Amino acid sequence: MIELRDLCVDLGEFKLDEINLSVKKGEYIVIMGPSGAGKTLLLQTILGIVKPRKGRVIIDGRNATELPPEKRNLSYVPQNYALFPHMTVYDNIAFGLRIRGYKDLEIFSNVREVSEIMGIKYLLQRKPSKLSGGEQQRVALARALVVEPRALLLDEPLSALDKVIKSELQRFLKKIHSKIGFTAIHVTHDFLEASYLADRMAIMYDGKIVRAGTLDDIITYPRDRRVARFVGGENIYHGKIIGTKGGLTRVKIGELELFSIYNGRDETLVMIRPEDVYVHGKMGSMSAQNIFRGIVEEIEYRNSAYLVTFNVKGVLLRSVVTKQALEELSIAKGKKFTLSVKAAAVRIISS
Amino acid sequence: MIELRDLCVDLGEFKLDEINLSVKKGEYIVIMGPSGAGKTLLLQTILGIVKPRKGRVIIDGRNATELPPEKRNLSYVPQNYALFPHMTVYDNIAFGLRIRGYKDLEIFSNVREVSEIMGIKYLLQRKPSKLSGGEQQRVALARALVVEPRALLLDEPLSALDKVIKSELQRFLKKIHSKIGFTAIHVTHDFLEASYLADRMAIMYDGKIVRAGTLDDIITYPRDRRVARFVGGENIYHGKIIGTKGGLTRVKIGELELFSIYNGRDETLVMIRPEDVYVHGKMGSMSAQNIFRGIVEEIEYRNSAYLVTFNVKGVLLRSVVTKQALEELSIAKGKKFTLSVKAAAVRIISS
Amino acid sequence: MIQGFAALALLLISFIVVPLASLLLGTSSQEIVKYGLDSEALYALYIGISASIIATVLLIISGVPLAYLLTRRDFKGRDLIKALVDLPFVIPHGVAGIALLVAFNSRTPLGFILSNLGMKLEDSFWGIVSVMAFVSVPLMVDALIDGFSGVDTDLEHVARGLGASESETFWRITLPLASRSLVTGSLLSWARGMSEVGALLIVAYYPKSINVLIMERFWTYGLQVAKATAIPLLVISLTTFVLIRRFSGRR
Amino acid sequence: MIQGFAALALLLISFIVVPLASLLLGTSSQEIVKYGLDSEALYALYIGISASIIATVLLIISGVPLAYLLTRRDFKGRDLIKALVDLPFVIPHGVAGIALLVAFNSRTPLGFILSNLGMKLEDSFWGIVSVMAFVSVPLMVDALIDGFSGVDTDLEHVARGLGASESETFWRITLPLASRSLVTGSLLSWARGMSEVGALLIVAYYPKSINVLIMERFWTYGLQVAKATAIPLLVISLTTFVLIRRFSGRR
Repeated sequence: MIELRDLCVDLGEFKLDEINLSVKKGEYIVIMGPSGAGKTLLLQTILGIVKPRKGRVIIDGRNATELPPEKRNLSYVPQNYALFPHMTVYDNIAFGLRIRGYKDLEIFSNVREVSEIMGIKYLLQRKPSKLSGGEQQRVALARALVVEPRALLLDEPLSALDKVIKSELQRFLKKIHSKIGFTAIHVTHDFLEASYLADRMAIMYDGKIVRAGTLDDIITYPRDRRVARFVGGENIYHGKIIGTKGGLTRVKIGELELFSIYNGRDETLVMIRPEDVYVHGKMGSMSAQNIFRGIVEEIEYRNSAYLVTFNVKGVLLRSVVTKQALEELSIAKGKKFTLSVKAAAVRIISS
Repeated sequence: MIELRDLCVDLGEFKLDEINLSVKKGEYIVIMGPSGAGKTLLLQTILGIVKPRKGRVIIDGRNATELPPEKRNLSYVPQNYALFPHMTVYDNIAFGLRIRGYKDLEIFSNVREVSEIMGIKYLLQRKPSKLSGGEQQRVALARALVVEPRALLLDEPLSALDKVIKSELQRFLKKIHSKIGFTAIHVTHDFLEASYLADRMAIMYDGKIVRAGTLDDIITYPRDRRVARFVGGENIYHGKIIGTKGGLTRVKIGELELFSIYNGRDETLVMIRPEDVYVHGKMGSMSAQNIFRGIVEEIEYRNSAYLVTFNVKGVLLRSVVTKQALEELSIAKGKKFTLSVKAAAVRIISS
Repeated sequence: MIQGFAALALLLISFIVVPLASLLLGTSSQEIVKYGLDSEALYALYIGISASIIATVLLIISGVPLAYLLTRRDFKGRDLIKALVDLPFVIPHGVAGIALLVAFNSRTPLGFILSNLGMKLEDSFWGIVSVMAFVSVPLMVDALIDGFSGVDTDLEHVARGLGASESETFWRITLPLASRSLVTGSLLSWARGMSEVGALLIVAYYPKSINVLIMERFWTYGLQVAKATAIPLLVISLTTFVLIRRFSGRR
Repeated sequence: MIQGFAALALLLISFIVVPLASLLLGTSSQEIVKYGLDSEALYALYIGISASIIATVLLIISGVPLAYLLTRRDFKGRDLIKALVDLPFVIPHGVAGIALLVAFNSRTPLGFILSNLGMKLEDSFWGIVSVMAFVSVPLMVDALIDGFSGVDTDLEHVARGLGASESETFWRITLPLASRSLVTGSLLSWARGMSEVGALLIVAYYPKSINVLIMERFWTYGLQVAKATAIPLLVISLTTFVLIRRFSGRR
């Protein structure tokens, strides 16, 4: 278990500001944020390369803030994998064991075992420069895991890879994690990567963790406009709270009036995720509190689905629609449809 | 109109191999491919920086193969925008006009006009280093468009940008294109970007254009496994043609037998796009030729939609499903559903 | 480990600082005025400075084209030429002087033509210029190669697309953006010229440039006079050094 | 434009190639054997080579720690020390000799201690070593700074995470990966030592090293004898040059 308490760091243009985070044993935590948010700095502080100005790093209940990196037993996997270029794959993986003074025979059997799990036995005698990106990642993971670290610190391990290879490695990483169950702190700027891998995620801006929680927590209630945008919110509006009715808040966006289960002050931001805008062919049984008609303004293909923009009383509302629905409902530009949004899907973001 | 005929280039590790492409006036063409495919080299050959070993570049009907870049009237917009750092924004935009010997007054009014269209009038006296990524892109476009070029050559103009800014600029680019109607050859490795912007697209691998056509052409019939993967095909299988029936081809994937409208040889690849796998709650009127039952194995959140993996007789079939459908059909792990795939959606890729 | 490292590092730094500090601080201002700024020394300074400036100007005129071609054109033998440019780095200074003398003395055909044009090599101002230019070639050209390489070729490609010819692009984009390197290269080349003495002692003892004068006074009058004579030159060198670091953006 | 550029560039290249070619090709092998390889010249070569080797070894011992600290530690005055390291570049050679002599001659306290330890500066082997080390400091340290900067610190961070202390990391990761730069730096520093003559003429005329011998023979017997004496040294320098380019991966 790794705990960060009130961690503050200043390092040139980068900083960490009162970071609090705890990572349970076996948990896979992903820290997201735009470049410059301080994600790498956070990993380096946990690793012990950078000393905090204030606050503590606690590893397995012990204050490790003053320990040098070599006493922390955390394995670092940087973006470029940083395989030692002057050593074979075998010597790379064996490095941590040699430093620990293991005997040659123990080293041999440990390296063998981990290479089998990683599927890289055939690479052991090669030099890192001869490996593909995917092979390098596996070797880096093997080298990091063979010493049985308290946690793996992964710095953007999947960026700078081709899209196709990237999704393969992502699956591999998830598979290995569920097989071995290591603790991981993984840093990325890619929300999709995070949503695939993370047990829990945290979002950083300007050296602060502005939101932490599960994927569901964050996409359903981002709490902050930047977070909403970061996790892919498309429909974000300025709205005005105009009262309550039947326990629900009434909020007005332009001419459109909506009900929300959330509370807020006067002027506010309102977010409706595109997946929460439902499109109906005919009036059926609809449980949603917000039902209105919209005209199709635009249809864009996006990632095996379609993003349809509806004009509802002048407000542009985007909805995700499958090809199946597009066909079954004959959605086309200029046509009118009934839309519904649950009161629980109208998020009020007061920041 | 720009035509490339049998263009061959060798430049160190990069090459172009018999490139044929024609771009109509006002058309927005996007050339895609993984890094190293030769996309930038292609642009540089069109621009005239690189001389082809063989083949011709024809601009507006005239053979331009031997012309130096300055006689081709093509504006280049490289990845980093390449604003002249020692000049103000005004002087950057004016550069092409000054070279052409325009008078100061003409330059002034031209720069004014284009800056108004681009919404960058307030930036004219600044130096490029003081601009944000988005502002830089607008200035680069203004500088490129003010000389009324025969075409714009854009090299990955949106990569290296934050996701949020990227989608804003994408929309801006599309808006400007529909407003001014310039001809564009745009190079990218991002399929989503291409599918948003392109009138027509071409996919390059190893210096060759392996597929060209509209978005629809390519995603519905990629013709080649690499293309299929590149444009996001998820369900790609080894299949076996076992005969024909009622004018349709019968193809077997493992234990699953499907009908396809395409022909093919013995052993083949079969692709079914995730958006073409329809999920049904109850038996209704289904026009699809392939109807079978599948058990939900996995549900992944992806980009405001869900990717649901069904197990159909041992074959894993992914389908894109909206949150609405997930709720309405109560899709959950382990449950069984009726799936349908049209014969036209079962693509046979013989490569 | 770090303590041991720091001790060794300190030793090395002292080895540079102590001699220079001793020289600068161990000489009285009367001595400096008497031996460092007398008319012979001032004339020798003038000779050294002006020869080094002319050498630098000649290197700019020929080095800019060379560096441009080396960074912007791919031709056979480019690597060899890049190597040749760096050769003067390793030529022992006395040997460089002898080589220049062998090739260009006024009894060789080329030297004969040059001396008839008033550019005799042996014991002449042009000899000093030649020596200084020879030893400075790599500094000038390497700085310019760095400068031109640092100019993103995409900037040039954009300019070409906008209608600028190669030469318009060079004068409006490439050279202005490499101007810092041009300044750095010039200062380095000037300073290298001012530092040379071995080759001068062979090619052009006369007219006496400041470096030669310092040697002569050391042999004739000893350390005390020589060190006073050296101070103004050292101050000039140190000033140039500060300028170089400013223009190269610390290096 | 390009034709004019090519002409000027060619002129500059000839200015380097012609003198060296004239020297190498214009000397008969009999002359070389007679003056370049006689016992006095061979002994002077031996003195020059061995002094330069020792200077280089001393620079490795002190330069590696200095360069490591400069690239891996952030401390006050780091930029100043980086600047000091480069100082010998601009110090005129004669002035460098005078400065060393002023600071370490056997009448100074430090020089007294050193001369009692058998390391007298004036006209001694250790004087030659000191001069060569002084002028070579920037070459060695800058090459090592380049080398250590080129080692991705992520490699070191990974090693630390895997349990290696800073000193284990240095010996197993950093130094091995900078070994090419160490070799390049050593060759450069050795070659620079071998090229020096101005400072030697001041600090240590005796024991006569090869550079001093070339000067002396030029003054005593003239160009013909001096150029023959210079050939072996020139060949050694050119060989070193080829090695430097090989190890530094060209340049």
